[in-house]
Amino acid sequence: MSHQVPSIRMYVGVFAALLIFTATTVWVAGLDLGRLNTPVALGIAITKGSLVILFFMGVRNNTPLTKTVAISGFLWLLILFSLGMNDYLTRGWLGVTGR
Amino acid sequence: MKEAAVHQEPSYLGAPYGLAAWLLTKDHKRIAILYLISVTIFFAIGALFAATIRTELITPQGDLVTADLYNKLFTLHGVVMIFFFLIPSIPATLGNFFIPIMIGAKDLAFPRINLLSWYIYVVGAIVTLSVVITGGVDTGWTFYAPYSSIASNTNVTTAALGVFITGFSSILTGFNFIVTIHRMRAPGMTWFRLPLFVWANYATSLIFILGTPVVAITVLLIAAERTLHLGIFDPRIGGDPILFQHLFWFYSHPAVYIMILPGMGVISELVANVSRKQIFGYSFVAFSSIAIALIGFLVWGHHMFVTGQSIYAGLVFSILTMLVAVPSAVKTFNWTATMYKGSITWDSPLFWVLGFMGLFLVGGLTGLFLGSMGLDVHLHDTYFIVAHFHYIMVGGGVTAFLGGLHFYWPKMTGRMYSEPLAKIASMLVFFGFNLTFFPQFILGYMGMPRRYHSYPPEFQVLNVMSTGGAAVLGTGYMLILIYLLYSIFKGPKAPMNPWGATGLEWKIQSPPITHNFHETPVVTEEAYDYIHAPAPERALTPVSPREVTHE
Amino acid sequence: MSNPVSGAKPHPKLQAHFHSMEQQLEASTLGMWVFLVTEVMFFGGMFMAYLVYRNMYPHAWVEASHELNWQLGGLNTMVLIMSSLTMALAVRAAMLGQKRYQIINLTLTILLGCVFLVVKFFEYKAKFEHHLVPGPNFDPTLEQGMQIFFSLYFMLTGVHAAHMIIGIVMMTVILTMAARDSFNAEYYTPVEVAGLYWHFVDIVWIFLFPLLYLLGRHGA
Amino acid sequence: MPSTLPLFPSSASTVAGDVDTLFFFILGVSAFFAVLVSVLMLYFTFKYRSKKPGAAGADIHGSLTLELIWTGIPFIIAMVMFVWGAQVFFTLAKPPADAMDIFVVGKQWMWKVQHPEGVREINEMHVPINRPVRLTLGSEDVIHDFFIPAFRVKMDVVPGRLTTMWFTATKVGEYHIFCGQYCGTRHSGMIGTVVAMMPDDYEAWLAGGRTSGSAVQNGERLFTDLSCITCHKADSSGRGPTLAGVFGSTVQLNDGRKVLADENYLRESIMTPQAKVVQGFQPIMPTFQGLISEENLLQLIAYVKTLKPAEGAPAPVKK
Repeated sequence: MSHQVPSIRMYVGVFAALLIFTATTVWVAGLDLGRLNTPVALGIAITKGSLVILFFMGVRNNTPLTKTVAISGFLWLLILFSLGMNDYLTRGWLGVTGR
Repeated sequence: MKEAAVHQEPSYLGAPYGLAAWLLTKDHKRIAILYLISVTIFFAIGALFAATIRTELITPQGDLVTADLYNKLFTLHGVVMIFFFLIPSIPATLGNFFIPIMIGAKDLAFPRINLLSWYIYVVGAIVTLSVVITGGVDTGWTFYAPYSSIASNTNVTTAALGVFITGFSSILTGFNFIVTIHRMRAPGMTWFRLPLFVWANYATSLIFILGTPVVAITVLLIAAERTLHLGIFDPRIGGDPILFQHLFWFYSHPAVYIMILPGMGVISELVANVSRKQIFGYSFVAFSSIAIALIGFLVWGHHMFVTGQSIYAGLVFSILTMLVAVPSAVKTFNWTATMYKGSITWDSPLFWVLGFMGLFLVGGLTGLFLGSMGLDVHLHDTYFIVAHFHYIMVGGGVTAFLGGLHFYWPKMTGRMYSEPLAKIASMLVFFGFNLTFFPQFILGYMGMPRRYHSYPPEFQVLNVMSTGGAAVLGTGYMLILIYLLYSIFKGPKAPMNPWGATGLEWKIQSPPITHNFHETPVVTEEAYDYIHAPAPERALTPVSPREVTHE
Repeated sequence: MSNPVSGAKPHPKLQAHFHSMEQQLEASTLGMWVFLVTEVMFFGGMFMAYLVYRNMYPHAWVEASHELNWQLGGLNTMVLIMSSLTMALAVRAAMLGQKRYQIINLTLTILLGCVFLVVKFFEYKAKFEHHLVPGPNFDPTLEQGMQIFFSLYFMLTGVHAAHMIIGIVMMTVILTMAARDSFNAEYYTPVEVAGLYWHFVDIVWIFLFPLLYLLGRHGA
Repeated sequence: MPSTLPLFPSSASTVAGDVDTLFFFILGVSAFFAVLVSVLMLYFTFKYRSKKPGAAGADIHGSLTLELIWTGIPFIIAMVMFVWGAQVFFTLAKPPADAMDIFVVGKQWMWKVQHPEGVREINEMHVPINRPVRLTLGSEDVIHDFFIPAFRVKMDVVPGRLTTMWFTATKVGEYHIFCGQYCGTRHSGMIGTVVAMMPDDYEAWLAGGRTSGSAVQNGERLFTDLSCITCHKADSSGRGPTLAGVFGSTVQLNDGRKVLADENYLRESIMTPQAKVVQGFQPIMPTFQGLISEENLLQLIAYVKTLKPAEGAPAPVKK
């Protein structure tokens, strides 16, 4: 942990950014972007989450170990999603029912 | 003897006395003992279920117990053995006791959380076992939906909640270990000077924290389906039961490595000690533990080759499964090479090492049969699987646990047990185990499905052999229990280093003082430096008044 | 890892098995981060189910999302973001040993957490009245995929709300400790660690909001 | 106790030999390594037995060459096993085009078998030898698993979808059918017998069986009784898409996706009709979940599969 105390201004800035992103995601959801709706919504959510992790939770100034730990959780989630969806998205490719 | 006692300082076992002092202790060693007592009790309960199952299977007709009771028996056998014995067996007892000592710390990073994890474990176990009184649970330990969610009319919800609660105990143990290993190492104790037991438990802890929460939410979903009438795996509203299997095995396959990795860690310690030699390829053995833990997360779908999972997903899981066999092979070869040109000590630890190797080899190699998709079709859900995982978890895991227990018993209790009895017991266990489970491989290839209460008569001979073997195996375990208990009261006092082993744990008195070390040790040597290791001190020799820390 | 400074008097909050306050704080924050990884995976299981069924029943997902009140969801998003800000400020105040600011910010955090739960309560109540809660009161004519959606919706938001309640209890304890002068610039570990937990619960909601509420906004 | 001690299952299908060869290959490799390591360990144990207590072993730390060798060789062997296993699996998974159909429904705790000609059996399945048989499997309740050890084939029977498996029996005889996936109280009673017969005997057996119409005829009756026919007309005038020629075609859905209309698509369209709505149609079809048994469902699907577009009529999929 660094012993530098972050400024209030930084916190308020991040807070403002989060509010703006919330408004953006609501606004964007109202537009029909076709296939892009979900990626955009998720992109904004990831940005917001990263802001909270980096600034509010102080990972930005933290040890490499903490950074690794923080990333690994999401990495593992990705493993669950990708290998799991690998089943669902390839069902029926063989053209044999139930395979 | 008397003179030796003078030099002994009060150990962690001594003051403060009393039940309250034990139940409220924050000392990792006492908590390890609490865990040891509890896992032994659950092992006995699980073994009792197993004995009933094996007795039932002597005859092809289901005549000893009803089908319903049989299903409840194997379910509870699985649940108790896996969640309440195998998973905590080595990490929560030997790991809890020795990880802080091995790295030169006075305790785990979070002693209170350590105690909490034991209480959570006990509460989870009581909740789960309460179903024995309220009517049992018959889903199998796998809780497969939709049987568990909509079909079974037994006490699934309670059992699921018990497993859910116990999951937190594993998580807390795992995160305590990880933080401790990262942050509490003594000066000079670099990562590559850590005993391999610590590496193995570190790898295990990764699985605890990354996998356990997924199974926790999965069984919670089952409980919610039953009580709140949610429908997430319910095929009647378009839910997919196979999703349950994905979520379940995402944890439960890595959980298999929870049961074997710490055992591999124990064996690494023992092999180095019985060979009185530096472990061969230290870093390869260390990293293979991490590799097993990480790749272990990528292979869960090999439980699902014939469940209607897509064939392409099956291919990916099959190739990754084959990959995870490699680090296990690397470990095995390194252990063998360690014995080359060693100075092999024929004490009881050697017997456990050889027993482990024999059983683990068979267990590991039969995994190849199952990872190979075309063959798995035939073997899936037969007794071949039952034999395979018992070879890994009981043949490998429990043998390693017993080996570790015998190796560290003098340090933990300050007493020696009977060497000849230990050797006899290890051989009884080895032969009993093989007689119990080897016939099951043949049964499996012949096609006998698992979880069968009655079976066609042509399978009888092999089943009778298996039951006979179980009796021998049970006798072996009983013998161990008896002489270990006897040693606590009547065994000769243990010296500081009965095996002449390396490592910080052998440089402090047996049993250790409450804070392990008087002063934080400074480590200057690599692990397994047997060139400079002291000779074994035989029991009954007075405890040498050497320095208690080693600076 | 440094050796303990011999001779110096140890801090009263230093536990016996640690060498220094720094080691103690580092261990605690690392511990919390590791714990949060398990939390990620805990919610991850449900997000996996979400992913599978959304891919399987895209139409039902949009339809069901219409039934949710995105205005209330959005309001709650803002409430939680604000509570994250006050939480961060409370930790900052703790670092600086500013007791008064710390207490004010902690109180605000707790209050905002309660506001979130109250809003959530009214959302649940409305769902119940519209027969959208699985169980005996469930609308059986509802399209099958939508039934799964609502099962997941209640599971996800329910578990999240449970985390909020735990967080509020935790913050109340911290507040009491703060009021009793338990913390100072050298020792504020519990505030820091509880703060990490609170922010995590906020992050979960940041994802839940678009994934559950905003699907049906366009083309409605 | 039976006096015989069989140690190996009979091999009575075309794939059994492939599976057994793979088995013996892996068995051979495994036995080699098991013996190698065990013998080495025992040899070292005796050869290097400590002469004096506390003597240290040789100062050996490791060898990169050896590590690479025993990482590389197991890796290569494992990959061979993977490729070979995958090859056998594809053979087991993909039925030949000319396979005859049999429908199997698993139900706690029995197997209901239905031949296309209409003959039904319970816990028995008569099949001709030397002719590929394709089983379409459905479950009424929980997950079951259809397992014929002598044929080395097995497939889970999953509620909410259909699965398939196939085999060609090669030897006349009776073989076990087991339920492989634990399914409740009488799981071990959910067993049956495959009776593999000479093709002529099979035909004779079929002819002698009592039937209430073939599967397709029953399906056609259901199609009328359940009023499917009011919306799914032979031409494109109905409120639902015409089903003529739909099986095996690629269907354009109203959310832009394209799916292959296999048995599972047809099943899903009956049980969860809103999941995939054909382009140009409204999601108005009610679900038949709970209204139709799995057996009837299979008959209905068998019927829909026979529907072919009329001569000259446009293909139904390209609306």
